[in-house]
Amino acid sequence: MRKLTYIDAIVEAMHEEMARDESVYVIGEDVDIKGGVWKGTVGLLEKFGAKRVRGTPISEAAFTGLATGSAMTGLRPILEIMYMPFCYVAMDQFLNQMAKLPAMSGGQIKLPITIRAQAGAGTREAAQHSQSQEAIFLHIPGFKVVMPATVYDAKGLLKSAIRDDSPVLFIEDRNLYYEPEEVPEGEWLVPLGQADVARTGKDVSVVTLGFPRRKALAAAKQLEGTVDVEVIDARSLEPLDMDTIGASVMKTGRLLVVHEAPVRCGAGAEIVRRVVAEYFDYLDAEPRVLGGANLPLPFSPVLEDACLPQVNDIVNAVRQMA
Amino acid sequence: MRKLTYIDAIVEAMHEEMARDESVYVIGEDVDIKGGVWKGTVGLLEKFGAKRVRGTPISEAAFTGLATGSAMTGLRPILEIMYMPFCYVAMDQFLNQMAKLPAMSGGQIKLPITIRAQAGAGTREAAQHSQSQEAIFLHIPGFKVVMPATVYDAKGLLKSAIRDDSPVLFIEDRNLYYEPEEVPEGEWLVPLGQADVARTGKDVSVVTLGFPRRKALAAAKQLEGTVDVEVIDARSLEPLDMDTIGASVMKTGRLLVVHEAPVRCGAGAEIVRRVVAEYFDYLDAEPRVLGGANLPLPFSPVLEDACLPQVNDIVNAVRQMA
Amino acid sequence: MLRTMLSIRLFEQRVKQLYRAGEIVGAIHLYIGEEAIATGVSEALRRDDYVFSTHRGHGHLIAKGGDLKRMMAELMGKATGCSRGCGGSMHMFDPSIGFMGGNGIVGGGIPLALGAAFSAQYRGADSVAVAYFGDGGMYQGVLHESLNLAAKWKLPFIAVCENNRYAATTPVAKSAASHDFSTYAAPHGIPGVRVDGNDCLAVHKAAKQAVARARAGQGATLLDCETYRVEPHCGIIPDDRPQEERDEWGRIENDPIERSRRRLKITQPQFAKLRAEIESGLDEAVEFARQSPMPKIGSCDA
Amino acid sequence: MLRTMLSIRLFEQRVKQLYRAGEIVGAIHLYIGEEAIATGVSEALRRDDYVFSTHRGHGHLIAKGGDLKRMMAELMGKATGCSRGCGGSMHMFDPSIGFMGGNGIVGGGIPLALGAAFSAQYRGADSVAVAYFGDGGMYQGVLHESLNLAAKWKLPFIAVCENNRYAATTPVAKSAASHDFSTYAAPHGIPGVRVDGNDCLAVHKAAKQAVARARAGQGATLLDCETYRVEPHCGIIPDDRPQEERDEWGRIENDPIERSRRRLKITQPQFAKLRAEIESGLDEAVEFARQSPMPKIGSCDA
Ligand SMILES: Cc1ncc(C[n+]2csc(CCOP(=O)(O)OP(=O)(O)O)c2C)c(N)n1
Ligand SMILES: Cc1ncc(C[n+]2csc(CCOP(=O)(O)OP(=O)(O)O)c2C)c(N)n1
Ligand SMILES: [Mg+2]
Ligand SMILES: [Mg+2]
Repeated sequence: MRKLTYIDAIVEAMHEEMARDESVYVIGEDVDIKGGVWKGTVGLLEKFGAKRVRGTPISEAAFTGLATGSAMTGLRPILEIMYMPFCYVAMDQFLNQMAKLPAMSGGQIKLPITIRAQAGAGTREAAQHSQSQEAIFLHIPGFKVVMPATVYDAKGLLKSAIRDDSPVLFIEDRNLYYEPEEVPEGEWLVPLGQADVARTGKDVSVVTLGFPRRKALAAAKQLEGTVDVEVIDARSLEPLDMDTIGASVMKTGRLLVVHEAPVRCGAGAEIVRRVVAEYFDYLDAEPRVLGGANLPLPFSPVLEDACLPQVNDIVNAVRQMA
Repeated sequence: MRKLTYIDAIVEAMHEEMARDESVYVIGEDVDIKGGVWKGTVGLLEKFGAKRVRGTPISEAAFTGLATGSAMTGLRPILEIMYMPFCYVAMDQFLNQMAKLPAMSGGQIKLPITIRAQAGAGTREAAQHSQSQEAIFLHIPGFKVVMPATVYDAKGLLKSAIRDDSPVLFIEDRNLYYEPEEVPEGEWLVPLGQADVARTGKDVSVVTLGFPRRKALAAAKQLEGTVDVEVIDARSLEPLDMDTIGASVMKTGRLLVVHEAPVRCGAGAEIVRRVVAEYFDYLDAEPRVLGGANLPLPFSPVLEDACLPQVNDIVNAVRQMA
Repeated sequence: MLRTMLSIRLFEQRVKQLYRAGEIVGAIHLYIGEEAIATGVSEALRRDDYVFSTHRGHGHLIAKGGDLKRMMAELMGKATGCSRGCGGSMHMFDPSIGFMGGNGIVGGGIPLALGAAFSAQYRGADSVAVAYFGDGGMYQGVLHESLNLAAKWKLPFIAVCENNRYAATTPVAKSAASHDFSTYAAPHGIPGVRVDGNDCLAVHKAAKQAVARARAGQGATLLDCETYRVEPHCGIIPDDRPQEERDEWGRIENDPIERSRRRLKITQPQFAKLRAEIESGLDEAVEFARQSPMPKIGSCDA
Repeated sequence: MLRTMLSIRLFEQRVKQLYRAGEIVGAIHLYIGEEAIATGVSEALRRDDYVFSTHRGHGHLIAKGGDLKRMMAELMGKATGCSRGCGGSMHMFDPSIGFMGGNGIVGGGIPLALGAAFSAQYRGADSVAVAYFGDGGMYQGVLHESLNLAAKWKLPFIAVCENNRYAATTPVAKSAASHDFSTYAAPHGIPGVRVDGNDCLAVHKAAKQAVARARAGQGATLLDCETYRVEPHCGIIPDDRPQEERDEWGRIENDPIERSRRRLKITQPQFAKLRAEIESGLDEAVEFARQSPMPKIGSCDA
């Protein structure tokens, strides 16, 4: 075992995949200048040259379309969006083009694109720099979506995403970037579509998306002795590992989903819908979603913290249902 | 009573509101040329002049932003988006700007904007011209959202939308445009946030969004004698009239939501989430959502029809749950 | 080029009939009157060059070598269609000949073409990529972003504006501050060329230069091709353009096909023979489309 | 104008200290070295003119007459902040003086300003609207769409590019095919003016002309103001710009404040006095911010 940070795991995954396949290249703002704003492309320019590490002007619509067009003609872009809300500037290219071209062409077009989008909240950067968008990319058909919450998953899922032949949205959380965790040496893959049971328990199933995995584990620890919490990190939202979630609910009869996006029409509502549709008879209490507040994230630290699900909120929600 | 079409009801609402308030104006592509592509602005130019009826170039991002900026400074735009998927071209202006400015300004900015978006499917216009997006505008905080399915509601909700001081997304269905229905003379308002019980019944609650109201009523008719279906047209999705939906579920114990958008993370999932959270003990069967297929809408008529919930699908779904 | 132009014209007239008869449904945008543009451009292209088309794309595909049978089948929503019935008029695809699809979003295909140009450069191929768009596309910001990137990265990219004076019902003069779109190239330091878009030779000449530049690694070009949309915008939209304007453009001497015929000194009997050949190909195409099966449910789940 | 520029400079230096000390958090983009632009522009504006700002907006607000106390309180996330703590550095608002907000999206504020210009024209007021943006904003298509609309509709709109040579860590020379952004105006038929953005008089002169044109109903202007970002892009990003370049721009003769001081023949003692006055205002502002309460939960639920 060795220690690696989440962002370095991402860099490592790209190094390996770019070495493995000449058609993989990286494109985004500042990616070719000292490893970019987040240090997410460190060393790539030096190793693979300016041809394969393309810093762009602030033209998200154009370079997202460019990435798509290059994928239509044989390349495998890794497209970096510096902050996830900047996707909106390129939304036609994401939702009308990238999402639809494979289907509209009757399957003649394949789009092996990985979108690395930096997300996360709680960093006091206010509403236009912090917004979870996984639900949008889940609702509009055409994307696979993953949200790694550990260093191990960051590397393993990114490699799977790059090798996948359809657009995969890889959502990173900047709050996880720089803290090292233990990981193995060498290469590994984490397949798309597998949840991770982060903690087993028998009383309540808590399903998390991204960063809240940590908070749920902390809550589970606090609740030890009173409620035995199972924490399932969904990791992959599309495809979604309903088998693992269902098995847990069959055991506990209680479901809480935690994510940072607003609850309304979020991924939590979708998981509740599916659990209710497929496991209704196993439920002993109403499934619940704990999510972000239903408003644009405010700047002031006290306000921002109040808008995001915290460890205490999870503890309370679990207590109420157990 | 008199007969009026949905599109003429929309025109009438705008006539009345523009006459009532000088700050209301209309902006969009072709709106000043013979009443526009859909005949949704007929007569406005003649009555109110070119100042208040502004045909634009195909620059959705710029004129959506323009509408927002004008609302920040005292006007009340009615912004027409010719086909709803064109919203994506202007998505930064919708989701980062319009949605967030009021909150980011600490409430100093009010945005009395009505967005008229023409939606609907089944018209063989393929994926880039047919996509329901209500769930996106529900998920990202900052909008009220209505989806009228009758001529009466089209006029009444549009007038309420125009008078509202926050951005209201008014989703029209082109399949409803040109068929006359009976309506009263003169003015009326339909308040935002009230569902319409389109048909009372005691066995199953069917909640519809937009066009499927008709299909649900047809299905209910077919089921007469076997299952007594209550059809609730949600009309307003935000605010959502949970009282009416809840009262119905308390009576029937069974819920089916029908919409044309894909099911995953759609408005149906949200309604299920809320019903489960608030009325779990009243449920006698698992609530279900019947929605569009989970793919970009194909062109071929046989394929497109198979992707949308049809009367038969509703009949079957209700039978299964009753 | 005359044959290509005439094929497009007759294909479109057939489509119009079939649309009126209800055999073709959906939104159909005809290319009648604009045939010289796609024809002149494609004459300068190779099979391994890329074309990204628009909502008005039948002509672009025919000029690139599209199969009339599979096109007609697509319009009828059949399994044998060039997009297997999944795309329809606005979304025909034939990647095997570099035709990378129509686009229902005004301007939407422009950055995709940029990507194909990027890809060619990346792979060291000397293919070029063409993005067609209407005058309406000039108002979409992504065009300007794309011109900047194409210029800066010296991509083999050719932006072809089909300036037919109208975007749906809105005339250029009402929307554009500038009346000469070729001037949009100047700030990016790439050539902008205004061309008589009803003269296939003029278009071809300009396209040939642009393609040569692009293949030689000298970068992008913007062509502004002046033409006129003879038909209404789309099936559903009534046409209210000034009669004088339509008469002027409707003059037989302005017709791209007739201009070509006269220049080539093709006699009317020769022309009639050519026409008959094409019509019989179209008969086959329509028959093929009619006989083809509907796609199976689930066949578009890419 | 010297006082305004110095207020901005000293405000920003104070912010930098407080940010280092952890009293201010979040993303902070300092305006140091660019003071002449907002100052020169605002000197040409009235209270009822509109300003739409960027992520680097403190200077724009101060120049428009912003209240230092409420600004400092906003940066500390307090209830008394000019956005009640809901916006922070990138989203300060003061509609009462026509300051319509910063914007975290590069280019995002441009069409909003267009809307304010539209609104003024609609209401028959002779107010004008200014959109600030960086060189990075030149790469966003919405700018070009906005210039076309502003030109076509003759809106009282002034587009001010603060061309500080860098977009985050990317130099202009790497992104822009063109090096003179004022040329972007030409295709739209509006004036494009390149200005020495470190000379408040030059900026003011150009802005005055643009404002006069706009008020007279003659439409829009694009100003390309050349300047330099003295500080790193943002707190979190290390600075790797070439030392020679920084030395050149760092020369005291290039400093907008020093240039103004010399021109006005303000002596060092006079200058020190001015400085002290401003500093004492800033002391008050910081104190006010520190003493202010945190906002109540729910207070941003607009
Ligand atoms: C982004 C977007 N906005 C609006 C439309 C609706 N629309 C389809 S074609 C068209 C006119 C296009 O005009 P132009 O680009 O000149 O092409 P032409 O039809 O003249 O060939 C419009 C407004 C669209 N498809 N996409
Ligand atoms: C659409 C969008 N893309 C990227 C960013 C991230 N970002 C913030 S500021 C900035 C650089 C902006 O450069 P410029 O416009 O020149 O303004 P400056 O910072 O130099 O004042 C970038 C890339 C953003 N905020 N919005
Ligand atoms: Mg046109
Ligand atoms: Mg800059």
